[in-house]
Amino acid sequence: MRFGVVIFPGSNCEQDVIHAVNHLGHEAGYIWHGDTDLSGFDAIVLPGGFAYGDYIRCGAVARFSPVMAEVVRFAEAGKPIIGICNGFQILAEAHLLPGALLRNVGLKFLCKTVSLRAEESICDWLDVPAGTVLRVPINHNEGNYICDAETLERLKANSQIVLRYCESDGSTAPGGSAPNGALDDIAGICNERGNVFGLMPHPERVVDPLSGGTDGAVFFTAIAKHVAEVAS
Amino acid sequence: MARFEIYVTYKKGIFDPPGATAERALQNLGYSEVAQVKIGKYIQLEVADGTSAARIREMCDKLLANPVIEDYRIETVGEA
Amino acid sequence: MARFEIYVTYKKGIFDPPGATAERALQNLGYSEVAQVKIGKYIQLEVADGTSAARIREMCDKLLANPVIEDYRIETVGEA
Amino acid sequence: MTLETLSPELAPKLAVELGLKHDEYEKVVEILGRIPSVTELYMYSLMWSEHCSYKHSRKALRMFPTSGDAVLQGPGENAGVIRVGDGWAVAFKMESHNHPSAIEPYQGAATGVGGIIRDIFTMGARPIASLDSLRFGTLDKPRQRYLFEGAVAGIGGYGNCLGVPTVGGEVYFDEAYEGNCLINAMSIGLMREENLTRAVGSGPGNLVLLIGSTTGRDGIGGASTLASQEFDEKAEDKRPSVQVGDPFEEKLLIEACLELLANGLLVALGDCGAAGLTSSISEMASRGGVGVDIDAAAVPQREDAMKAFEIMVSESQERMVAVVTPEDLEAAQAVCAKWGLRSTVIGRITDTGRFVVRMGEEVVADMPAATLAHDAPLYDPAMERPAYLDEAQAFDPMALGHPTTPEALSAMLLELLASPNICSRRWIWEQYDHQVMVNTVVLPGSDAAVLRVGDTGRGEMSERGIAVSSDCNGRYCYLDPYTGAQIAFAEAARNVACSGGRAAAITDCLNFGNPEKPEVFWTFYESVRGLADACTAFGVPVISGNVSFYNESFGQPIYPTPTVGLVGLLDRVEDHCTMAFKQQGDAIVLLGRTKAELGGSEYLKVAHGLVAGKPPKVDLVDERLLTDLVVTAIRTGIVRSAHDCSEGGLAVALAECCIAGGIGAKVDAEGKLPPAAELFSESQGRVVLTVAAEHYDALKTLSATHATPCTRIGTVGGDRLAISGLADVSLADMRAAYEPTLERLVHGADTLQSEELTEG
Ligand SMILES: Nc1ncnc2c1ncn2[C@@H]1O[C@H](COP(=O)(O)OP(=O)(O)O)[C@@H](O)[C@H]1O
Ligand SMILES: [Mg+2]
Repeated sequence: MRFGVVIFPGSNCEQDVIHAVNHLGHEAGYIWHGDTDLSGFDAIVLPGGFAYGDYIRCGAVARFSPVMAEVVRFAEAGKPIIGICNGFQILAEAHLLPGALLRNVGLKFLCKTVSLRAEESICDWLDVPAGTVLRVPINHNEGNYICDAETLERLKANSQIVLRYCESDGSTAPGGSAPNGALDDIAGICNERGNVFGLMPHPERVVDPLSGGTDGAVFFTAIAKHVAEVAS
Repeated sequence: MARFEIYVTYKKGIFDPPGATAERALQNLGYSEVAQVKIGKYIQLEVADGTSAARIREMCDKLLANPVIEDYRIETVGEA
Repeated sequence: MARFEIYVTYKKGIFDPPGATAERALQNLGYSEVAQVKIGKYIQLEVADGTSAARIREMCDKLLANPVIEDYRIETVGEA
Repeated sequence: MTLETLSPELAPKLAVELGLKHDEYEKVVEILGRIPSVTELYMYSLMWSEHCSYKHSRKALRMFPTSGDAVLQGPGENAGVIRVGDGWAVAFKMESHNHPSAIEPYQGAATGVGGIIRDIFTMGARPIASLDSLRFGTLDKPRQRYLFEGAVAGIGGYGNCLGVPTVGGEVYFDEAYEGNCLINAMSIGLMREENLTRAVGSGPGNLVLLIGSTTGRDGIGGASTLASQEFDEKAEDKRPSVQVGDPFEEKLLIEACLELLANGLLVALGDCGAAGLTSSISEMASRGGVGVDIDAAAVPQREDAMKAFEIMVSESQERMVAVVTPEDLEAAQAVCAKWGLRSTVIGRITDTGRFVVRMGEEVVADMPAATLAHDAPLYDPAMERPAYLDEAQAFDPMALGHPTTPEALSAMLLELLASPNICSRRWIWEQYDHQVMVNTVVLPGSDAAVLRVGDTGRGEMSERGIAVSSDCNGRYCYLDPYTGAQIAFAEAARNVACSGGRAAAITDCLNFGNPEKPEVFWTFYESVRGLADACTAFGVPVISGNVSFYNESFGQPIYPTPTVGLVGLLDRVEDHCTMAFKQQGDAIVLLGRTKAELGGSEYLKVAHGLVAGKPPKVDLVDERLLTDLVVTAIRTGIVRSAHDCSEGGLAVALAECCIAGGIGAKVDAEGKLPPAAELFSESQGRVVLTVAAEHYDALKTLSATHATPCTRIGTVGGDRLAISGLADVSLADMRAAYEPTLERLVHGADTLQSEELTEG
């Protein structure tokens, strides 16, 4: 089992993902955005950061990196892809996931630990029962998820909403629980096939108890388990 | 050199946080006559002479605007 | 309702990192005809009828533009 | 040679306009043996400015102890470096960006962060953490809110994009900073000892490579307006001296430079900060005792018709200067290209010892390179003890009327918790990515941030940690600069100790008014003396720093503000500690002793609107014993929480431990002092610790060996902070007072109000 972590110019969480994955006992390697060979990797992570400075729009330039054509092929092959924060934004710009991420409603960058509720979804990259509440940090300026009404209906009907922001007891506050204004409190979604998963929170920041907690581990262990199952 | 100007705005129905905030801020500052503020992008493009508007549209579709959330309008300004 | 449009751009001599990035990105995408890209703000303002241009200028100076680094231009668009 | 010099009439006039004193101009003429050219005059005037030459401060700074076993690089380089252990080293430095931020807070603060971070990776270290030390006027003024909000957004905007966590800092609001805010930024970098790089140019024939952004007219400043009027037919409109930062370019520079150094492709590396190419190149040349030959025309320019002097002194951001051998040029440029960075050969190292600047074929400057960096005149400014001090120090705060009833004291405690100088800083640090690199073990909101040491996700990790804090209470320094500077040090040492770190070295940023005023210079000198004595007493060296003078508005100087940035070491990062009360039943212990010291306190300001009296006394021997004790106790594993007493005194310290832990406490008052003094006195040398009740005796014994008073004052538990007979407040009320203040002050009122926003 080997995770591949893509480095775009301006990515800045790639080493955190590698650390997290290694900490959990799995192998990982870096993939330069100009590379086009993904053989040797069982899962791809698009990490957080500010690819191309987030200029024009978050993810707008990065989606044209040479590696992205291969990422699309990887997705079409049904293999696991996870985009974290800026990685989610890139997946959205590349149309591997529907919708877009706008500026946080408060117009402030937000770095804080929030509660997330795992939803009943077709994405297998989350190794907890639906309803589980996880504590995971967010760290973004543009995490305000939006899509048109039709898309939202489709996401719901097809169980593509993987994670929602919630209160610490798993409930939703009357005005919504998203700290960034995200539509329907959406924190993470997957594609129709369930193998491409994008989320704004940073699970890689909470796998090592010394630096924050362990609630993020389930995101990576789920993928590892799946890959092991497919292999056997 | 030819010059084009591109105006990128949010699609109808898409909430625009900076616009909404500016609207509130102006009203708080006493500009009660303000009804709505929308903030988009104003892109000035300098390209080689003879570049067609179709080429510019391509650049917008690909990179300068996101068709999922944004509309754009192109204006030819003339020589630079 | 009256409508105004405001174009905010960096002052001459101020570096525009998003513009420079867009320029390079377009060239890398094969648009070698692109010579320069500048990215500013395009603000659409809807205000009560009879609001004077001077009022709008005031709003720009106070809030909508940063006079230290930005210039702006106001256009009257007419009724909304 | 065809060097075109200025006319004998114009040269001295321009020199004065550029800020050179007449004697300094004469010295330039003497060095050159002729009248200077325009370019030369610009280069000297900038290199000999206060900012670059430290001409008013350098002699005083010699009081600082700068050496020690752990010091790998002391002051004099782009940053200082200390050994951490196991082959690891950290580079750190603090710098001010006060004046640019007062004009444009977002960009000023952002480029301040960018500048200090370049100083760090220039040394071969990967930037791993930043801190910001901020001072503004009070937030009831719209302009102050604008500055505060903008500066915080700018610091976050830049650091977040780079992926360097901003892990701590401090902020004070006081009228004294209304006309002159302070934005000090500290950066810390991590490296293996063997990768330490110095900006020493060498090897005649080697090439000078400029990496990164294009060069524009940014930051050339007011003088250029005059120059263009004098030398241009048509004067250009006054240019903004504000620079816009490009953190994306800087991120690429970090990665490319570290890769270049790791591959051994560079002979030397320097960053372009103040005075741009002139300063980075002349410093490299003078350190290496070599000459340089630069073609200004080769520098990639972003504006038309730039003059050589503009190119040489431009402060365009995100540029680095490297020296490479001709053999390595291709490989070095390939690394730059991989990261999408421009790299251009702009000159070469020579053996002449001269700094020659050409514009194409034409020589526009030719001077002994070392004279730029080293021959600025040094001054012994006149000093005079300020007249205000006698009256201020004679004031006796105990003679005032103070609250005595539990109701009044409880209300006062809540009022202090809500004071902008004490309240939660969450609103600030939630805008900063404080976790990226996954090494932040103690997050902002406790005493000092703690970071794990290791090359996360790239290489080796270690068990070690560092703890960092920046501190300075300007009111104390105003009331007694010598004592105030020592308190800045002592508080930083306590903060670091409470997190488990042993003080190792400091950096500083000395913010003062106009040094040519004897009263201002006296406060500067006394502050430096105080800080130097504190460092000596602790055996802690100063390894880098920065002086910012001329922080005045309408002739009124700011409070003397010598900010201290202290780095401490943890042998095992697991042995860290936070301020939060952890467990019901734990014993609360006060180390140190409370005295009736309300002078310069936050209480005096909040309750009586006064900044007066003598600041608390500080005993450096006691402070050192105390911090040793706290670190030792934490290492034994018995300490559950530790928090030092600073602004707001014991009551506020206890309240902060309760709020952080989400649990209350029952405390017995000693009853020897008047109640307001017992609760709110800011006596130094105190720490509130908790241990499990059964470990109290062990702590008591340990304290005795450190000659530090150790008193059990209460027990953790419940949902109120009850201080017997003096104050009794609920956790909810304390939270409601402490948490929302900044957010309320910034957003609650009609922010961004009218003309006040842009004036002054
Ligand atoms: N400007 C700031 N930026 C980031 N963190 C800050 C800032 N100001 C304060 N903090 C953090 O808030 C906490 C409390 O700060 P402060 O009240 O200055 O503590 P202390 O009194 O212990 O020095 C610390 O963790 C500090 O690092
Ligand atoms: Mg403290």
